[in-house]
Amino acid sequence: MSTVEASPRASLAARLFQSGAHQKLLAFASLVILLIGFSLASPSFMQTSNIIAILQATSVNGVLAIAATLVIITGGIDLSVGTLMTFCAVIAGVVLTYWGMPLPVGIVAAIAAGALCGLTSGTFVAKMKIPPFIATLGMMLMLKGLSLVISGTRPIYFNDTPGFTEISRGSLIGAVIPGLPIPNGVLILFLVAMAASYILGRTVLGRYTFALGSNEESVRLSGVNTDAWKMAVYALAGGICGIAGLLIASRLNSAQPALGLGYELEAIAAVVIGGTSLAGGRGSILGTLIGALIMAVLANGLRILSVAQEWQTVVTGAIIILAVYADMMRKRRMG
Amino acid sequence: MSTVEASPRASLAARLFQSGAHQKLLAFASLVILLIGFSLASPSFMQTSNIIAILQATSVNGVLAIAATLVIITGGIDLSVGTLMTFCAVIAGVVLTYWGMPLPVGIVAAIAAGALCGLTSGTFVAKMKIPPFIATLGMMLMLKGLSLVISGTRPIYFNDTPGFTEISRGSLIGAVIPGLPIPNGVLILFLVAMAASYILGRTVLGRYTFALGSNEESVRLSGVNTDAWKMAVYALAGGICGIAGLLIASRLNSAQPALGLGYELEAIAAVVIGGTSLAGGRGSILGTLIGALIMAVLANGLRILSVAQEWQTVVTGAIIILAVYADMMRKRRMG
Amino acid sequence: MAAVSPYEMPEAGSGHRQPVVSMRRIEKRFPGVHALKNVQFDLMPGEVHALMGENGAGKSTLMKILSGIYPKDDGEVLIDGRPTDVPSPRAAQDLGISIIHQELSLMNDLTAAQNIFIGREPRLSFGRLDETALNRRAAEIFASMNLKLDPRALVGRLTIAKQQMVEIAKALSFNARVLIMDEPTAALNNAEIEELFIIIRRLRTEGVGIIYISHKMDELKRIADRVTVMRDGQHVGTVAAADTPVDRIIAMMVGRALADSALTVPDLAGAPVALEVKGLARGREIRDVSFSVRKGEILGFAGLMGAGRTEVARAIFGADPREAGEIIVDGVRRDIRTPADAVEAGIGYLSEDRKHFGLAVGMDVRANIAMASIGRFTRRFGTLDETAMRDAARAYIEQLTIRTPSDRQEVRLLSGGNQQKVVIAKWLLRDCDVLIFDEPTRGIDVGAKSEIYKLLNGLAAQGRAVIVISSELPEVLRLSHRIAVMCEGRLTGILPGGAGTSQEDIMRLATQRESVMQPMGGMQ
Amino acid sequence: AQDKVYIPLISKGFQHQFWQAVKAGADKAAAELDVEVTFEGPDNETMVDRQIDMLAAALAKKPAAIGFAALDSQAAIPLLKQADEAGIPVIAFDSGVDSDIPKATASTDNVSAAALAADKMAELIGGAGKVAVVAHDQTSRTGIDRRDGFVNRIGEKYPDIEIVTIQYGGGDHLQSTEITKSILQANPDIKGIFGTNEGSAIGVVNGVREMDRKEVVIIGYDSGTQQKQAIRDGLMAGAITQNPVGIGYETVKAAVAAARGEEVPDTIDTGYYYYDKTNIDDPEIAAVLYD
Ligand SMILES: Nc1ncnc2c1ncn2[C@@H]1O[C@H](COP(=O)(O)OP(=O)(O)OP(=O)(O)O)[C@@H](O)[C@H]1O
Ligand SMILES: Nc1ncnc2c1ncn2[C@@H]1O[C@H](COP(=O)(O)OP(=O)(O)OP(=O)(O)O)[C@@H](O)[C@H]1O
Ligand SMILES: [Mg+2]
Ligand SMILES: [Mg+2]
Repeated sequence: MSTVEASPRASLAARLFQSGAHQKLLAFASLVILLIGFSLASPSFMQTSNIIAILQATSVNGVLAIAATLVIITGGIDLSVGTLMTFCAVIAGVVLTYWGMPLPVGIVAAIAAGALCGLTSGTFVAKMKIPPFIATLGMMLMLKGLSLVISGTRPIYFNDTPGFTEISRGSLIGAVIPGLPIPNGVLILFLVAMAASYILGRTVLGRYTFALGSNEESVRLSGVNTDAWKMAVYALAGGICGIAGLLIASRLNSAQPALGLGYELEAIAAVVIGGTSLAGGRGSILGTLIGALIMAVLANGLRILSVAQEWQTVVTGAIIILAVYADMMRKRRMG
Repeated sequence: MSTVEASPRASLAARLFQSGAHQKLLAFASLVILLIGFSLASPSFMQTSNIIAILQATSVNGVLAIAATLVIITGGIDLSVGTLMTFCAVIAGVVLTYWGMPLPVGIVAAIAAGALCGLTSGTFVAKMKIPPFIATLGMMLMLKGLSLVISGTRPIYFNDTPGFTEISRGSLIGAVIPGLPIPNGVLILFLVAMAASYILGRTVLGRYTFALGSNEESVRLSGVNTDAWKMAVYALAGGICGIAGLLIASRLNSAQPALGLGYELEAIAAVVIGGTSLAGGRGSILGTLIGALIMAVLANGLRILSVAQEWQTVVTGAIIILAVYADMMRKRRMG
Repeated sequence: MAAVSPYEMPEAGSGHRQPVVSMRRIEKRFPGVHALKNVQFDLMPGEVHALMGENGAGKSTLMKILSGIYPKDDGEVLIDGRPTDVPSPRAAQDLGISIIHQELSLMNDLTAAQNIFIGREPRLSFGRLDETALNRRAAEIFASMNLKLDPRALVGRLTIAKQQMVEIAKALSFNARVLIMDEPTAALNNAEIEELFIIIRRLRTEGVGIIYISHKMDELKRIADRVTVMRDGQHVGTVAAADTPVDRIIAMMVGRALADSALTVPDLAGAPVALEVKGLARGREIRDVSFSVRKGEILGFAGLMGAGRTEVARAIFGADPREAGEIIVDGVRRDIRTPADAVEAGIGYLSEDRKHFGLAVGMDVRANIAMASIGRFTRRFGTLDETAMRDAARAYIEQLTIRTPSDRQEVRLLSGGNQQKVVIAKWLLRDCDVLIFDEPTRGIDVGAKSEIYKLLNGLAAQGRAVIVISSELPEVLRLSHRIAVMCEGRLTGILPGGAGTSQEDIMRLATQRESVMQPMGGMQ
Repeated sequence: AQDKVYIPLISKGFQHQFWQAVKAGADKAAAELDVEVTFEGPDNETMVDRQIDMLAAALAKKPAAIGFAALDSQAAIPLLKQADEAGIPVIAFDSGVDSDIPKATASTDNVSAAALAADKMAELIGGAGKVAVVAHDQTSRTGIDRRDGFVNRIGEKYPDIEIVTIQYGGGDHLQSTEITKSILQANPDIKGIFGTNEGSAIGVVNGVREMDRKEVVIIGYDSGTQQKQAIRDGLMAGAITQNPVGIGYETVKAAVAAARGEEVPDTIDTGYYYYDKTNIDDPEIAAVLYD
């Protein structure tokens, strides 16, 4: 057979797009419309500082949504992302503040704790055949409780770990390009997205992630150890939640043990707005990023416009529905 | 054909069981184990007053879970049950307290408002093809905001409507059998369960509810107006949320506009613990009732034992997973 | 049942070699079903061993045991003469056993190449995928099958036939010693079947043992070396294909001889037109299709894969939108936008894809049969008359000999052919004036097939208009009073039924490309 | 529209009656001083990061001054510094901010207020017996302060009083009701229950009513129609009230003054009161209660 393929080594940007190529990322249009609308409505909106605030607000939810995307593509769901994030933040707090270990140890501990919890959820789902909704709901509750237990129901502050707040608040980019003080949190979100996108599009793990969501039985009948791979996906998602935990802890300079409940719905909403199907088998990280941005822009824009808080909620609900509807319409028109 | 079947007019109890017959309701065993465990652990647990307290605590979540069951059997999901409940309570408050209408009008208004909102969600899902998760998430946010708007972010009290609190707190059964002061709220839960079970097992609507979840496209190609039936299911579920709204408002003697968020996960958990599949096509009301009871017994028992709150959460998470796991094991053994 | 069979057990062609697979005294029970009773089966290297039997005889179950999907209850499996356990599909693969399942089991969201190599992806370092090699190797397999298919095409977007070819490609990619094909040709047309046979013959010369399950009797003589027949979960006999008449094999399968009546084309000149389609069109898929069917007529639709027959049927039925065209039922123009409208107008459509479009496989037989006719079983307040539904379901279970332990059995637990019968029962119960059957006998055994032919004739005799879309030309010729032929979305001609028309006539129209198109077809 | 002086208030909550009362006070001051005020807060008191996002959006609007009720002081410090650098004065309200950036703090001392509740409880149950706490939050500042204020005072001054359990209902009326019922069930001899905010207190009232244990002494916190009614009906012995309207009012007043560059006092103690059947209608008390 002759070579028909495109160049095998696509650019990074192309990769980010690729896994969602057949997805027709139209949520993007909704995002642009929102951006234009808010810019026209308020001069405060389109300012560098505000754009950075929006990106910063996206970072935590974005990373969580990426974790949720992986699990959702396998046809599962992860309700524990929010409390797992908190749990990892608390672990980082214990390691860094209570035990006084150096920063890298704390970072590794948080991510490892996340991966371990993810692996546990994955074991519930894959080995014990517990529906993902229940497995991760149980995990969500257990982690919520454990965060409180471990932290002694008190926030843990990172005042003794100089540099910890830099993880999210500092700006490596700003140090290089002074005019662009993009916080590290945003950079990390971007790096996580790149990595996740690469894994999904280019590795065996990614292939099985899609395959599991598409037709698990068929994958199993093909002789693949589906259980192991599924557990790997949950563990990876857990590790990413660990990164989210570091981000939020660094941003708040504290591990807030009670935080995190309700974050799962927001993350899943970002995933679905981004075009990933809850039925599994299809989805993209780029879509999820756009979904998370839509949520953040909406929240920020409505605040900037000083819309009454109760109406903010109403408008957010309506726009989420409209954004997905617009996406549906265009998808249908394009066949 | 000769008659081999059981009598076509089964008893009410049999009906309740029937729709879940092939479901093998084993969550029941977990419930019994919990009951025995708590009875042994605390003498306060197995007392009439506490059993009634547990039943009463089940009533609101049970009714919401029944609503969620219907939607889940169609293969959808309803995240709006909690805030819709609140919205209906607020509507009842407006009609009864602000407008001073008689009690029956308020009851009808609350249920009608629920059905209407359900119909709206159903329209989003069926006609606009918005995934149920997003349609009802949007609805959840909109209703949350609207409850605040309509009530003026203030609770509405029912002090001018004597008899309103009787809806949930009074005891018709207690009036007849003095030794059994089961509150009306529990009676209503039971009646709603009977009705839902009857509808699911014995009517066209119920048949299509299962069929939609089993294979919607094949039902559509059988010449069934699937959109209309799906909307009907969502509307019915909405109406049931209206009943839940009346129950909670009656119990609190007020419509609390800020309440309701988070109730959706609890309701869905009850549904899944009860053996209904989130993939649609199978499920039973009896299972859901048992699921809701498990949640209520757990919460009550742990509180009675004065387990520290953070550990309550951990234990609840673990037991939810265990209960479903036990169910899985037995189902598998029975083939 | 004793292992003594009334038929001799001839050896396969060359010498006294050892069977590569030998299954002895296999037993398998499902709840309510004794699926396999003391079954014997063996396979020589380099032979094509056909496995025949009625729907639900246990063929697929036996093969699933051999390929590690179901555990056996009793008996033993010998591979190369050694007792061997096949605990999992992976173990079967490792033993060189590869299977093409009766029901498609592909990952719709993955590409053809990705499906073929799932679990065996060419890798670079660090778990990275070598997508280029993957697509190249898939393309090589397709080329060896003479199949024109883009390895990067999403499987979910392929037609069933193409999907079936992907399954076949996947099975071939293992280079297995034992290849099981469970009704591989059910969804294929003649040209594709020819390609498949070429592949099978090549594999045979390479020493691969092939187990071939099919309900198409004409394929037997062409491809099989030996034939094993099963009935009711039991081994009936194994015979050499070359010197056993087909009638005898059929008799072994169904336990009696089948009398096949010849086609008589009725004179319908005076009969009223039941359905008239004028100028039906949508994009490139349906191009200005017009035809009519009279009451009492069976109109066959022939054409190659992708000719657009299914598209036409779905457009008439309102399952897909149409851009132009009128549909006139009983002389009245009907505005059909949804299947509900079509059924209302008296049109029924039996889809070619029963699993996705025909059945709610998680529901029971009774509910599925009643699905299109619920209105009839609805009493006051929307309650259902279960008794009436049960009686109706049981009547059809009997009439169509649907093999099921009861009318409450979930449809997914029935054998493929019996599932198809359930769909047929659904539309028979609905009692439509115009019935469109898309590949109605796909996966149906010979005995039942002739029952269905009888049934279609009976429907026509009752004055209904029947449209039969079939990719089996003998079937089209055997059934149709007139034959419509499609090519590339156009109706290229309508031929008279009966002895006057041959397969070649049909093929000529079926391959009539745009360039030689002439204004033809349409109304009579 | 930006010619008016603009002051956003970022609070700890929004939907609860307490916060609505703060908002009412703020609106009152806004009307009197002819400034524009917005009022926003997260859904619950755990959402520290959401509050930070709200603060960031508020800063983007370049307000004249900001009112801020920190869920966690530490978390907000970078943004508060940013405000400081931009010359936007910050007024802390409800609870303080551990920083010298705020020009003024308008708050209640929750610890001593809860201690007062403990004293009243001890007095009403005769200095001995079992009591329980139904708190609204395990981790938020107000939740911790009110719980600890109550518990510590009991521990220090009333050795014969035993606190049998502390449970948390999130301020949700229904959940607090169920918790109370469990507490009553497990402790047939309980003498009193303290509910640490409006939702908790109403939950306690509901639970006691449903279990028909009217002998139990209930002390609540904050006000609201139902709590006032329960006190009038004698079901609730009394409650602590802060002065939420005053908090809102004083915050805006101080913010306006600070925006104009005027001196403002460091701390504005808006006070707290214990009210019961006897003094609920006193003008001084009635003024700080809300419906
Ligand atoms: N998982 C199962 N559970 C219960 N019964 C089953 C199951 N699988 C198969 N059966 C039953 O076992 C019998 C044999 O089924 P099998 O699929 O092997 O038939 P088959 O010979 O392949 O028929 P067909 O030609 O229709 O494909 C049938 O009666 C079928 O209903
Ligand atoms: N799901 C699909 N996605 C994309 N193209 C499709 C799909 N289904 C069918 N097609 C295309 O539509 C055209 C008509 O296909 P159709 O299935 O109607 O043909 P047919 O004559 O019924 O043949 P068959 O024997 O395969 O059923 C073909 O070009 C086919 O490739
Ligand atoms: Mg078969
Ligand atoms: Mg076709």
